[in-house]
Amino acid sequence: MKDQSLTRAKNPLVRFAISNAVPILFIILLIFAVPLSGFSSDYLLNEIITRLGRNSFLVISLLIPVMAGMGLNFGIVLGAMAGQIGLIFMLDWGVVGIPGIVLAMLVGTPIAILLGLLAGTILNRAKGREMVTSMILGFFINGIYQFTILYGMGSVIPISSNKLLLPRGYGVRNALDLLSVRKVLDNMWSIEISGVSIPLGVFSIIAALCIFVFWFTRTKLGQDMRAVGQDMQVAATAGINVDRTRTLSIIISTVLACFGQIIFLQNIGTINTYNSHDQVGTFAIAALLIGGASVAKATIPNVFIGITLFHLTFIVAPRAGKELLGQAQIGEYFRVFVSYGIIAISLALYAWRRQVEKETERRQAKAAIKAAIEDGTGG
Amino acid sequence: MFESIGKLIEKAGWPRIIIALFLLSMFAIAPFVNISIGTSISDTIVRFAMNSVLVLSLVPMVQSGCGLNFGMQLGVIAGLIGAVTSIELGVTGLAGFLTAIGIAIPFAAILGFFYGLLLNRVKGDEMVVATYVGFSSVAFMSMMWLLLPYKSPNMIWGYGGSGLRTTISVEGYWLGVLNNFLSVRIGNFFLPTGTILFFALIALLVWSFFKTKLGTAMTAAGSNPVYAKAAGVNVDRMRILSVVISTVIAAVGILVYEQSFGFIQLYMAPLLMAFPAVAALLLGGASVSKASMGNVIIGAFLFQGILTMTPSVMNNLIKSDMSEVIRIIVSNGMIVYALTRKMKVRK
Amino acid sequence: MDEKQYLLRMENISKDFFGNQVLKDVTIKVGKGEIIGLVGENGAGKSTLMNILFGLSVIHETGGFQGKIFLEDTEVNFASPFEAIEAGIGMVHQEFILIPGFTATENILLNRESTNYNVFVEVFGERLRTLDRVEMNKRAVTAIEKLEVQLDPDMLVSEMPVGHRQFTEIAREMDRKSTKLLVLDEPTAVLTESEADTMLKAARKLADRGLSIIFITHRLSEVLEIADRLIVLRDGQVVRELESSKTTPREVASLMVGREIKDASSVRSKDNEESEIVLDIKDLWVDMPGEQVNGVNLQVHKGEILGIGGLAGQGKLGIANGVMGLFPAEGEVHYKGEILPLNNPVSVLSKGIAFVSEDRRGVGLLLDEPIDLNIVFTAIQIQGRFIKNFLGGLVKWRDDKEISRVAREYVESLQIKCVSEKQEAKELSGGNQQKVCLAKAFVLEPDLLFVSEPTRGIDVGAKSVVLETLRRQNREHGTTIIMTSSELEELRSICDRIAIVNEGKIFGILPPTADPADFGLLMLGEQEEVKSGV
Amino acid sequence: MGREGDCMKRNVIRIALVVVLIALGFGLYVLGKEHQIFVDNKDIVIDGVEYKSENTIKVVVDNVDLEEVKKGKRKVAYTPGPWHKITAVEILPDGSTREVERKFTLSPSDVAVVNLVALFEVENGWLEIQ
Repeated sequence: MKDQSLTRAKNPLVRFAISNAVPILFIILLIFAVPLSGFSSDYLLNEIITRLGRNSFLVISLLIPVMAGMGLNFGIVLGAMAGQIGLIFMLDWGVVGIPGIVLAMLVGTPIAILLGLLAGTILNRAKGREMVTSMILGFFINGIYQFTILYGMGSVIPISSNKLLLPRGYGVRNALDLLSVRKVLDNMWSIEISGVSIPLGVFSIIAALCIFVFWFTRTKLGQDMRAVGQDMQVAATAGINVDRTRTLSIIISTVLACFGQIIFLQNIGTINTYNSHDQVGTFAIAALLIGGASVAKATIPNVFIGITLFHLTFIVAPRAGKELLGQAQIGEYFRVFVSYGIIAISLALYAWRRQVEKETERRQAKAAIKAAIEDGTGG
Repeated sequence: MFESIGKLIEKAGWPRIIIALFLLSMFAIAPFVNISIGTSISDTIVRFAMNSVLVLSLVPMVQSGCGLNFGMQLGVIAGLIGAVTSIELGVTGLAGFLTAIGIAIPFAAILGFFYGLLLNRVKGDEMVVATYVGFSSVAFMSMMWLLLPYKSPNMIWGYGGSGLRTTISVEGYWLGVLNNFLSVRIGNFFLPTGTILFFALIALLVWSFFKTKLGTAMTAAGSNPVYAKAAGVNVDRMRILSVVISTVIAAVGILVYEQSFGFIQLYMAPLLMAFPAVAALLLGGASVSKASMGNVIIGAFLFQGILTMTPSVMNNLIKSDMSEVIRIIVSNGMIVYALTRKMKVRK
Repeated sequence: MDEKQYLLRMENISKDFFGNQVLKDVTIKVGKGEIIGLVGENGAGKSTLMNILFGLSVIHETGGFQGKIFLEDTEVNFASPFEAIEAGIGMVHQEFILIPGFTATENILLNRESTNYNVFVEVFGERLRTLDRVEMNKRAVTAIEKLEVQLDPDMLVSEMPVGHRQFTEIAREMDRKSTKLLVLDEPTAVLTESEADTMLKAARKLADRGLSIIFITHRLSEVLEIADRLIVLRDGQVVRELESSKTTPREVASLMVGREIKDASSVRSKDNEESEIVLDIKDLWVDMPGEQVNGVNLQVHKGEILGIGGLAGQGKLGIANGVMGLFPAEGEVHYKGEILPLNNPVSVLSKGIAFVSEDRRGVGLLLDEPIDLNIVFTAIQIQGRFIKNFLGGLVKWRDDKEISRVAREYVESLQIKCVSEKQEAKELSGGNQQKVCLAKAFVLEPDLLFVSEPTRGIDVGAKSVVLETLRRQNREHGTTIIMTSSELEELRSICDRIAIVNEGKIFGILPPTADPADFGLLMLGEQEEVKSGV
Repeated sequence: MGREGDCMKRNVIRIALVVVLIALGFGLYVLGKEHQIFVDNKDIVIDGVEYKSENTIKVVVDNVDLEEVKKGKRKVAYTPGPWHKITAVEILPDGSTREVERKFTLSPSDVAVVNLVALFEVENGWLEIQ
């Protein structure tokens, strides 16, 4: 119903083009940029596969709040922070390998649930502007996170490993090495096909998550979330606890983001204690939007298409910038510009479209009444 | 008695009281940890003066109902263009500063106009769209700083010979042109009279604008758009006008900031510029839909006071610099608080 | 009918909102399988009665009610609508309570879906049960079959014609096994004629199956056709119970409206028929949500007070809003012989036409601003008054002194109760806010004044001040007034002529002295029955 | 009637699940805890008998190949979990080799020191836990 005016376009090709304008635009952009960059297709394929494994989980964590009508959850950084806290404890306890990763997730989960509960409660007080609130809330909790890590850890919260602590005796170092768990999930089960290594382990985890999301939409709770997402008032009249449903969607999203960040970091191999989570929300959201999602509708295909296009842009932009303008730095800025710009454009288009739709609806309703009355007087 | 205190608290809001008490306690502790109150106050005033115009720039948009201008970076960018261009032209002193303003204003007005058009299309979602418009414009300008053909050796990278530096000193051009005008210096105490006067002038202009027919219409458009429409006010036009004014003042604001700070910061530096200013305004008692000159002055003072006092006091107390973390918590906490407060007119 | 057979008895129900009596000793009884028509003007108490039945929180928060409710001879007092639904009372609202992106099935079973067990339920609770789509479909089809209508269970509500949405709503009540009583609140208001027919037939069939129905409607012919008995409410009391086979629309209408004018002297004898036509509205269409205007023709004479009456939602409010340019309008309006551009508030206002909106808080006032600014704002914007020049015209500021002075004048003359003219408008009571709105219009010194619902929600004292002020403005300044009101009595006490709007059109114009029944008939759309020539 | 029972049952299940998760956490801690295993090719005295370090020994601890540990040297292996296996191959002066493989278990906080000379010579005493 949200995309009504679009689906009314007569030509199916035009309709397809309009509703997928963003991905198509990026494909065109890449058609020019990829040859310019001069990367080999093997390299690109390898990179894309790595990045799909690395980012999918985080991007999928955005889907459920969209379903519940809370827009794009910039608050997944909360989950990312919870994941990082889990990893810090894992490092401190000296647990390595897959048990380490799972342990980090176990530790991160309750933190993510609490943060999700907080975020959900706050967003329920800011209905209608969830996105801006979740974004600022992310900044705010980032402050609390930094406070905890920088002053609490090693003083109040027991952290014993000197490898983690700053020389002054409390506070966690800036960069932490994740060598002990680096790529353990990726290497758990991976095959190589003509020079392209495919981390089947991670992909099967992602597949399991996709199945979960799919299954979830078919549960009572999933149905309730869809109802709440479309019309809170009607859902409340039917006896659905709207606030609780919304909070649950945020909690699920936060917990998934916590897992997602752990998967992401085990692939990268290091944590920037104070920065790794900063851009998680922005990049995940930009990727999802480039995949053709909107504030009100996001699907699993959007996730994979989006990550592929977004990261392909990310990889080739610096090199293409260098070839084109002689400065790799331009490409760096270009990709930042793309991620912010795409969010700005998508949000603006969405808000605009909603206004236009309201207007069209009004006009159509009026035309219908007019016609009905004229029929009545004529007959 | 208790009732009136309760009322006062309700009116001021808990966060504001906590922060004011926090600041007071900082000033109270300061002498015990060997920090001179005079220096502290002087620092606070200098920072207040340099930030005040930026905070002020938010007011027109709040008043016209466009919400908090998280896209302030647009104005900042216009200001930066003015700044680097005036240095490129080699104009120094007050003339240089005025040149920068003169160049910045038309840019700001044009950017503001289109920004206003956009915001009119996304009513209800202004703030989140504005944030990302601001972010992406900063990233876009980062590319431009590399590409634009500026030549002054004071500004471009030493090697390579093209592209502006990340930080450009304004020393020798217009460092402190306002700060030092009629300034008072008694020992450690420094009063940047010129900057304060300049802020007062702009504040007076904005205040008097809101006393005119047009300004009154703008307030009404923000306060109740339907009422304004019923009284024959073109609400959309008022909103665009307010965005243009906000953007222009922000452009001037960043120049005031730079003449005091001493450097022009390019590339990603302006990215988060809007948030402290917004937080300061909210701290001063403004809401998402209403702001006054009083809010600007109180807010900028409280906010800068905390930023100045916490590092020095905390440093002496626990030998560690917590100012960054406190800044993050206070500014974003303030914004979250304001966003979750119930709005009266909104449906 | 035997006492035992009543399904629902509401006995001696009384209710007041803060001393304002809205229901007085109302008793209604609904038999099994019986259709009861509940008719009455807006404000007669129908909705309050239903709110009491459903146990809405509004009722509990305002001190409950007196009287007793028996459902199948057990006394009940529902704490919330959910309890009422549980007990077997279903409600179908006038505006649809449906989720547009859901199918008919999903809406019919909203929050009552059939589910299957899975192991996650043990950990995360009942809400993780999976939906049983097959079973859901079966249930939806069964519910639809009970109505005997054509409705595709897999169609999205957003793609349905309006009638089907209504059926979906009713089917939802039918899916509940326990539903014994169905309340239909103006179910045909948004339907086309053929849809309404199907709807009525469906209702009849449900009644034949033993379901009791309370049918609230303004369409008199419908209710006479379908209901077994009619209950007419007026001013919170049951005026009469009628067998629908033994009555006429005229009788019902006169019972509904049925008041003789108490103060005959207030009816004015002034004859404006010959005076010039100041406003000529031709084929006006206004898109005002809920108050659609569909082609109104109306002529207003200079110096008269013209009343516009009609039931809520029929479009009477749309006329003023459309002419003033507040809602998109089409048509031709001449003012003093000149064409009045539509959709352009400035030009209308600057021609000397003023408007007091029915939506005081939403449209009429700047709640966060002081009284004085509220009063003069339009005058500043439109007429450039209250502006003072400084520095030889370089700076033009509001003349705050003059503004205060004028505001004080109005505060005094309209008896606005406030601390000072600087008090914020939101702090005033409804009546005083209304007076501020009037002052805002008067300060423009209008030749033509639209006033909508000037006395809605204000106390008796303020009411008479407001009406007296309007009368004085008309008499002393010769202002032509077009007053829209839901209160017929009020219109009859002040107006020279009264136009009645129904379904977005003027159904007739009557003198205030006309037979009350005629007003009632016009309001209900029974034009043919009216005797005193229209 | 079943509702309360269900509720009860569910709470039990939930509490059990939390307990299981905590246990799992502990299990993972034991399983994944990384140990430092020092490997010494040094002289050692056990029960009054002195064993001399004479040859280079190749050592593999679990999957970590420490390669050659020269006479009088110490190397360290990092390897997770409670169960460990050490394989040592001593290269005798004549070029021939002798091999020994032994298993040992560690608790989470243990740091182990294995004396390679003793590993070849005695049943107990080659492993020291700190």
